Amino acid sequence: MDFNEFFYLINLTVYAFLIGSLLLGLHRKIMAKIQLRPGPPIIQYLLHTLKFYFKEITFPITAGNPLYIFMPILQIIVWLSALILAVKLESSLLIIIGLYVLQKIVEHGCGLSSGSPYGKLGGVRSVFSAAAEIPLFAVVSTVYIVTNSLIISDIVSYQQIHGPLILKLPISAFAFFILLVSKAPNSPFGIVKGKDIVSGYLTEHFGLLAGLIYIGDAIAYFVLLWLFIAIFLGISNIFLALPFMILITFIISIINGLTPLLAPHHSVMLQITIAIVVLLDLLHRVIFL
Amino acid sequence: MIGKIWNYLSKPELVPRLFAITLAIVFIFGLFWPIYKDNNQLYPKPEYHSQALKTPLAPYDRSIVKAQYPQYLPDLGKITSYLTPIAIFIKDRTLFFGTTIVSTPGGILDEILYYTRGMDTVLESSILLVAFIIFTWLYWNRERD
Amino acid sequence: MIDGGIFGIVPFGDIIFKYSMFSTIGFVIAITFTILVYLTKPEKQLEAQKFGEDKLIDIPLHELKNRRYMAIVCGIATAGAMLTQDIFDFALFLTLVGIANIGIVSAVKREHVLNASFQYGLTSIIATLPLFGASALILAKTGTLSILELHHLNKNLLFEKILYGLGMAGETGVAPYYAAKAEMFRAPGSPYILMIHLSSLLLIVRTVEILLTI
Amino acid sequence: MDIEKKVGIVCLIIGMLSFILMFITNGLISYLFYILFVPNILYGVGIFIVPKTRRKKLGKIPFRGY
Repeated sequence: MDFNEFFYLINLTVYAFLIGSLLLGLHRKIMAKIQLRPGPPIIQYLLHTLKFYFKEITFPITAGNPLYIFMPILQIIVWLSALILAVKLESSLLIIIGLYVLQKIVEHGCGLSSGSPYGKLGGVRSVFSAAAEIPLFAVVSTVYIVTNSLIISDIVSYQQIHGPLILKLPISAFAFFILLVSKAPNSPFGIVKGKDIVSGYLTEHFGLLAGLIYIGDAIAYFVLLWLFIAIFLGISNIFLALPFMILITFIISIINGLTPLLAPHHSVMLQITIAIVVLLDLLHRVIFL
Repeated sequence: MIGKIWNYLSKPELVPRLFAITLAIVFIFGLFWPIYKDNNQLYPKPEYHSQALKTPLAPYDRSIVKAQYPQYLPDLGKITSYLTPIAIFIKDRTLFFGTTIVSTPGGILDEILYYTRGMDTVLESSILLVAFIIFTWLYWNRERD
Repeated sequence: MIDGGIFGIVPFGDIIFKYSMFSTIGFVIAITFTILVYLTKPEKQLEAQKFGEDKLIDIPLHELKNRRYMAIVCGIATAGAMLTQDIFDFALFLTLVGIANIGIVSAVKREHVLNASFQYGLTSIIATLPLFGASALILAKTGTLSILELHHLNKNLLFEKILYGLGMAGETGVAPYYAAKAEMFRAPGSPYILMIHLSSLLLIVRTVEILLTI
Repeated sequence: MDIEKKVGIVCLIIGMLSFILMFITNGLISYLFYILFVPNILYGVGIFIVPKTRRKKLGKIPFRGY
């Protein structure tokens, strides 16, 4: 690697972080407007991250080190590698799904390594809500059957010839969209971070460690939105994708602002129902097409 | 209504039953699925009873060995025919060596070292080993609080 | 194209370990977590008492050693399952992970945890039937077990694939059957229990890759 | 020196090492060092600019009873 590439990577990372955090701020603003509140400014998420980054920190005596410290670092590692593999290298979709799966490990590890009962409950719920991945695998398989490749650049070039995949695979696109909804804050599926268990897995990660997790979350939001746009709309340029990202954030925040938080069992079972629908769609495509 | 069904389905006790029911339904569909045998097998079986009283390693004698990847073929012959000295000693004296208890994998006949699928044999025995470790630990610590 | 380029191959006779981009990343993750689990001290759980002060629960040494050993076995098996290019071998790795998962929680003396792990054990025992049955059917139908060979054969293996996927689902305790597993996670001792989840998630992704390839 | 600072120094060392190795190596390995470099440097730098904790008993976090 030379300096040019290094600066490109740094630029990409900072861009992803800024866009992700601004979109999360926008999300919060729109939700507030829906609920007839003025709401915080759009840069609020950024300010939060900076505030936490400069806060004091001690490790709780109940914590299991070094897992406790490794988890926030892992959060950034996971999403940075997803960013590089997806946006820079346009590599295999399955690898990125595997990295998304590691996000669950972060949630679980954060919750369990602190020893706090609230964190533990968040971790248990995160295990419970792992059902959200099943539609994801079905989506991957359906995309593979249609395009005959899982490399993202191939999928994008397929769509330049045959038109966007969202018209061909509406059910898969819907399932992926539900995933985006469940990843956004205050979503009906957000049982992991529900207010009934304080902050879920984030309860005992405060100060600097919380700042690191917030940075990872912003990058994660950017990467997932980019992935949706690249796979189903066929636009891989990060600047051209920006208006679509704002549009999708708008839709997601309207959904999140109008729906209540589901009970844990119901949230999981609803996702399983979606998974079954997508699997049936996949089976239909395998047998009849 | 739908919430009640969802609540009912999420009990831990129900999990094995649910799984078994799913499996049964899939197996019923499997009855209508064409199942046949391809004649070009990588691991051919000799005719039944064709080896009896002709070779001491009766059911285990693998005289025909094909390799999955032809580029590794030269190494196959040496390792498949490996027997320990004790095994050779017994083999020379009886025709029924292959059917005795000592010849099972892990016994004297060293199928463990046969090269083509060696990794499988290691794994099978380690699964058994792990199961025994769990059992012994539970047995030794059954009185402890 | 699924896995994004091959780096190298380690042959063990008919069974081949392949380093592609996908499997290398999975392998590195599994090994990293195994080392981390070996290094980490377990957390201490704080339990509310009915009378008096809260109690800090520590994991005693004899229990810790057994569980750590099981967690390491689980990690190594996961790392192996990432690389192997043989269907039967992969099924064996899955079974090893399944039994090591039960071993991790079997040392905990709590009734609901043991009950949940018993249910999970039953499921994983049932799941060996479709898993090995599917690999036997594939062997009979195509005459080979190697994934690299099956990739070129282009036979219709839909039913076998569904069976294989079901077997994986039972063995790793995947989503519709997660309820028993979530109960298991209430046991104290974070890094070991983390290993259960990590192994099952990685194996699911790997199974999807295999099912798409063959 | 408390444990937070110790971990910070370790992270700084890992970050610096991967910063150097990033420019020596090529291809995918250099990306690996890049993704190791960013979070480690973030933590390592961050731990030395956060204010010193003003808690009376270090490590006794404020949930139930502590």
